[in-house]
Amino acid sequence: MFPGVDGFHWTAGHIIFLCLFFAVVLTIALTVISAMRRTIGDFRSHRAIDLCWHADFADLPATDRRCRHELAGRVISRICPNAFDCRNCDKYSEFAVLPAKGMTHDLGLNYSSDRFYHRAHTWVKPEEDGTVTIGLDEFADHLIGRPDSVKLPGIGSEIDLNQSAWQMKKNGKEISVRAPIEGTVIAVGGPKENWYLKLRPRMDVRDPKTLRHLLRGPEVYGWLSRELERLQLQLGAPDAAPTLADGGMLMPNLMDTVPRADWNTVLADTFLEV
Amino acid sequence: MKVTRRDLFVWGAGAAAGLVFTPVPWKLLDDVSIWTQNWPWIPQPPRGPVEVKQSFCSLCPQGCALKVKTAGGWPVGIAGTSTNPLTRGALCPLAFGAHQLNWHPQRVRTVRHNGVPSSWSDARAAFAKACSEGPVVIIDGQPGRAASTVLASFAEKHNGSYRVEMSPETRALMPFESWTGVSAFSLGYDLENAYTIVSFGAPLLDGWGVPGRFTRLWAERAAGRSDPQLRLIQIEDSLSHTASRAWKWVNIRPGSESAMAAGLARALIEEKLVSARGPMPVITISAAASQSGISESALGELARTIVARPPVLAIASNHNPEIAALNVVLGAVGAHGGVVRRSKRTGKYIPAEAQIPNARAVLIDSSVPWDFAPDSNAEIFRFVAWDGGLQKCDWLLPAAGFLEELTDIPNAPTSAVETYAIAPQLSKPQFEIQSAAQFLVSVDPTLPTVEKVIHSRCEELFHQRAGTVYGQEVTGVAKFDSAQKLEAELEKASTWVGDPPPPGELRCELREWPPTMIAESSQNWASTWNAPVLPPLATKLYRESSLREAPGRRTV
Amino acid sequence: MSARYGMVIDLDRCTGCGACMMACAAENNVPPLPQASARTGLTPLLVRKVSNGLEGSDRREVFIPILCMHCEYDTPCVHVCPQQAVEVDKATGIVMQMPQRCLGCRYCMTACPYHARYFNWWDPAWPKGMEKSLNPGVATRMRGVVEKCNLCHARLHAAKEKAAAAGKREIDPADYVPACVEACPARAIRFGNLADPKDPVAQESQSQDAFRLLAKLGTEPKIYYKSKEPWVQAMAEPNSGPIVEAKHV
Amino acid sequence: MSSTVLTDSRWIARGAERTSFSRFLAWLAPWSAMLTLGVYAAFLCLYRGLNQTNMDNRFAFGLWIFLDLGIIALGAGAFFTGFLVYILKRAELRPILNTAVVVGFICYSGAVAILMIDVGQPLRAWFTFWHPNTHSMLTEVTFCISCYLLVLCLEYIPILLRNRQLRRLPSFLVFEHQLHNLVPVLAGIGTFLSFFHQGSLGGLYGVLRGRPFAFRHGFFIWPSTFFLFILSAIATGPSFLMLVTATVEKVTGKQLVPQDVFRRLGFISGILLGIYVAAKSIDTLIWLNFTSPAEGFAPWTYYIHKPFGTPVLFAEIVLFGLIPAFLLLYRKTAAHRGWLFSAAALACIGVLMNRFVLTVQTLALPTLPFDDFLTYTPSWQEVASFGGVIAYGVIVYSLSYRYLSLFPQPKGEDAHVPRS
Repeated sequence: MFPGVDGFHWTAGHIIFLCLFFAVVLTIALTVISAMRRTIGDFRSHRAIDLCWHADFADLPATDRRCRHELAGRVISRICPNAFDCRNCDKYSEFAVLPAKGMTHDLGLNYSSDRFYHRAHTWVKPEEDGTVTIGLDEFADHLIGRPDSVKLPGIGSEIDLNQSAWQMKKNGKEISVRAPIEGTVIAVGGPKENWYLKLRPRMDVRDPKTLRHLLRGPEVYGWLSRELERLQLQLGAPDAAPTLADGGMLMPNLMDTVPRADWNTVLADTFLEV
Repeated sequence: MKVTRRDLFVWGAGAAAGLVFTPVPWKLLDDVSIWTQNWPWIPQPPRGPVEVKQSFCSLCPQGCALKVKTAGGWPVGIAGTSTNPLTRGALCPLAFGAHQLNWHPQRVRTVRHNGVPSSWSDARAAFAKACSEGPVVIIDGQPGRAASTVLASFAEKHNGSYRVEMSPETRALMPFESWTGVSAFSLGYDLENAYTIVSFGAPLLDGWGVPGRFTRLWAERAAGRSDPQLRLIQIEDSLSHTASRAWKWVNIRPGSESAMAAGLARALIEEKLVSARGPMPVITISAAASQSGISESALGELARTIVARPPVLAIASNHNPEIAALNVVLGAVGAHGGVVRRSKRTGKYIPAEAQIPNARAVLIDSSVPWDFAPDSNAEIFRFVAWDGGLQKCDWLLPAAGFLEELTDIPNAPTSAVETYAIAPQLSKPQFEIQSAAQFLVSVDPTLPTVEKVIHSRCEELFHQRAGTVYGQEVTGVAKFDSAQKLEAELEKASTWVGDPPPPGELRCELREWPPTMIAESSQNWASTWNAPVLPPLATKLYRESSLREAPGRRTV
Repeated sequence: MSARYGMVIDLDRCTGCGACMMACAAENNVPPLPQASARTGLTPLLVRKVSNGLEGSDRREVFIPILCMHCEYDTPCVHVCPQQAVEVDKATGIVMQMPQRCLGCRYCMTACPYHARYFNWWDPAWPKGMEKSLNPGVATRMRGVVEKCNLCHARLHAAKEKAAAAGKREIDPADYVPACVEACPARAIRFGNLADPKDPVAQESQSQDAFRLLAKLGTEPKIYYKSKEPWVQAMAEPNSGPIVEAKHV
Repeated sequence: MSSTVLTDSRWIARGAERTSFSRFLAWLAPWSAMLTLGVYAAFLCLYRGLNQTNMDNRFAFGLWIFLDLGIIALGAGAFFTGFLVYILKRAELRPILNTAVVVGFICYSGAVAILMIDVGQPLRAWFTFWHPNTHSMLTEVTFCISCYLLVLCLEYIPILLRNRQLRRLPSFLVFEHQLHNLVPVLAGIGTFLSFFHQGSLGGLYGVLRGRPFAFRHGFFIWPSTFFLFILSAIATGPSFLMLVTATVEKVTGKQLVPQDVFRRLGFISGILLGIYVAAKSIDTLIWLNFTSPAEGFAPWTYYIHKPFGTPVLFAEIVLFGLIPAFLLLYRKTAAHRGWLFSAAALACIGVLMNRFVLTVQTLALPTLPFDDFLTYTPSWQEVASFGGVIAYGVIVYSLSYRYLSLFPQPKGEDAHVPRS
């Protein structure tokens, strides 16, 4: 078949056959190679991060992928088509003008209106100097209480939207917190300070578009109430009492008070882990 | 210029790509493939120069001529010698695997005394002691050889007795010996001139006599249906190979060969189908018919068929006087195409009996079939190349295997002419072996050695000035100008063939009809030779084909 | 000129002695494996005993040597071998098997209507020392490959070398005779060049009572049989007459 | 600590309820034992040689070839579903795509493994690529199966990389994404390859001029069995997928795919099966009346040897061909889950029976007039390695089902409606 192979004679059959065969093998090889090359390309041009988030988002259960406007009651039912990226969502402005069917009763949790909330239970607080502060919201605080350990990024390190901003450990459970906004770390706090990171965002926070992808006002309540329902279901009836006291008060430090719950799932749901 | 790592990388990649378009990687791959095709650890044939030599097979009394291919001094292939007048290049199936017998697992490798390894000197001492204490019986399976002369003369000198275990073919001729006074070893069948052969269970096509003689004859003159010149009528109790190929198969009851022969004789005489007048068989035709399980009419018909194409010859598978008597009735004895006398020699031998009373020792030559089991309390010295097992003998003495010693080849039983040949040794012995003759010479050095006897036999042949030598070319003995020349020619495995004796000098009268004897069952290739084992290939092929069941020999 | 080697086997002459099988096995270094059976053994040439199916005195039996028929046209085994381990030698018409290239897939064995191909189910083995008695002209085969009759190709090779040494282009027909042909004491197996009209075997193959097994398959086998017995001739075609292989009892 | 020490929940996709790890291990245990025995048997066959099997010179092919042909036919669902989804854009079949790929991967890898034991010289397998005989159907099979197995691996990788832990490595996730974009190309290639080797597996026996029971005429270089095999394979592949999915639904007690997928598959299966039965009948008639007599074999002689009588032929074409085709197509029975799946089962049995008849009966029947009908019983080594492949399949599928998301998560409706 090749030079120097004894006892082989070419026939037309060989030519047709081998052409087909090598065509097939070549196509397969090219497919794999191009897939690899594209992968490398994605990493070069920072699209990789975005791709990962999109892949994760696609695998989130539908309940986690509701559109903010549904949470606010502006539309009846809508699944977010572009991975919570309201910044360039053509429908955003169209729905934003609709009146919110507000359920703004107090949930016993402190969600101040000057903060912007991410679905992975972090808040962003824009400062005057154009930087932003990031922290865990009350809901997450009540679940975790005081973490056993916190692993924060170093000053000057870049963090990306929806990617892991910092990690925590509690009762042997790994918790990875998604970043609500992209930027450079300029200061690190911790559980005691009630904030975790100070960032210099990539974009100007005074531009309203910069924080548009985060929840505000009525959306927050719609979202939270759903989260609380979920939590109640997950912790189960017997533990309901300590979880949500009368009026639906969320008890602090749940991970220690309700040890028998399936915390893997709870945490995964809470922090949008796939 | 400065070479960066990148340059090196690019250069390497380019080189690799370029290499693909040279034959180098492909050739390498192909060599690898060729290498993986060869397994060095499987057995390989011997190396060494390949030669073709001539000799004779001594594994049975027929002594067929062999063309032996040797490599590195070992026989690696057997074929027939087409120039040989007796075998005409034909052999029995076993001969083609005979060269593997010397490595048979059952080969006797050392002297064994009651199963325990011993030495030749001990055996010699034990035998000498036995001789001094009492009579010895020496049993030979193939008389007429130089070795036989040694054995016989030893027996003579040490008041022993020399007995012969005869082949079935010879036993079938024994009745004629008693009626004509001519040794059965000087009688033969004139098959070539017979037109009808009636075989009573004799395996004529399956291990009877020299394969090259009758099988060839049959193939040329009888095979097929085209007006057979030679009619083979097989009277046998089963559809043997011979029966299935015969012109006519008469299916009779087991053991009724004698009755059949007698019945036929009676029918021939009563219906006046034969001119010869002889004593009338006692058995009636109806009795013969009922015994043999065929109808009277069929028997009469058979009698007529038999004499339809004379000359007719009846052949028994073994010693059977009534079948011999049928030949007398048919007038086949001493007649053209009948039982003939092939030589003047009148060497009569005492047949060996299993019972051997008052003998101190029994020495059994390796030419005696393993099945011969002496029933005696004498000390038994058995020379044999292969241990067939299941037999009691005090001394088991390793004899020469296939082509491992020089020997001479006397007449084949049943041959119509006298023959003589010398079988050179072609295979080097792998361990210390001795023939019975050598052993006896070492016990009594005054005896002549085999070589001497052969030498004197050659001189005798030379002085008789009769016969012809068939070698590369055919030469009359008269043409040789010295006995040495003749011997030299014979040592090249040529065959001396005596002149056929004038017919009709064998007279035979029957006074009364002989008594009935139950014939022994017929043989085939696998049972007619001396070795107690078969070539492994034969065992294998019998097992893997439906030709016949692997014989009851020890198998590898 | 290219030869077409073939055989005419006279079944009326075959006595079923088995000399051809012995000679074949010895020539081709077939290992005598005790564990092999009639269905797993190696018998490149196999003499089969066939009867006319009748019992008693009417029963007739015939012996049929079966070997590779060296089919000339659309050779079944050649077409199926995935890696060219089988091919028809253009110069001789011999169907050649290359054990060194054989994958052991046994596809050719399923393709062969004559069951004339054999698989090495075991490693080749001989009793201690017996390898000294092997034929130097033929290499032993390893376990896991298919083999079959190649008309003693080693002998053809030797004949060619002899002719070349003598400076001749054509081999002397007397120098190339397969082992089974040489061994047959009844001269029932005859070997010759079917492409040569003057060759007696070629002429015999065209005779009245010559026939081939399964000729209707259209593979043009080059092994002919002949017999004057009608019931034997009937075997040229399957499903005709009560022909059964005689079982040894 | 609420969670038990021995848990694999971190590997199970979030939101997918799976049985407890210990119960899963208990489920795997017997299969692993079966697999181990199979591996041991395979080792014996490779180390001591094929004398470990009960095959012989006349029964040169045995249980294993039947296994290969059988599971490859059933595995045809993989390429055919890929073909329907990516080439014909039948999106409604997407839910079973992953399971189809896994089933295909199992069948083909299993078949290749068995083939490697079946040949006498596995180390020489590559010679086929080195001295290819383009006339041989087996060459075609070897080429296509090895290439297609590669394709299946590539199709399997994306499913694998979406595992909950593996996806944490960004490069994996991105590669998966990019490869997934290219899967249609692979599906195309796979279709091409499968088309040919399914056919060539049929051709394998159809070309055997020396075996009049199997020999068929055909078009160009391909005997009719070439096309019949393709038909029967794509006809039963979907049926087999239905059975597998339904079995998983039974075992897990969940509804994994929308029921109309089953009906759709059943319909496709039914249509193709109908065509196959028609073609097969015509082919059989031609063979009985022309092909076989021309080779000198009276057709009735094939069916005088029990147990391979004419009932086998009837069962193969009518009982396991025509009837399931009808059941799958007739609206009333197709709508009824029980009928649907028993029909699918019948179809699968039918294709297995077809492969069995072609491989085993062909070899059992005599060709020479003095041959006799042979039988053969596989040795324990053969049966064990057969079982090993089945165990391997179950294990791989169980692992895939547990740790990869073979079936889509139940998703909410995607409509968006303004309130006013």
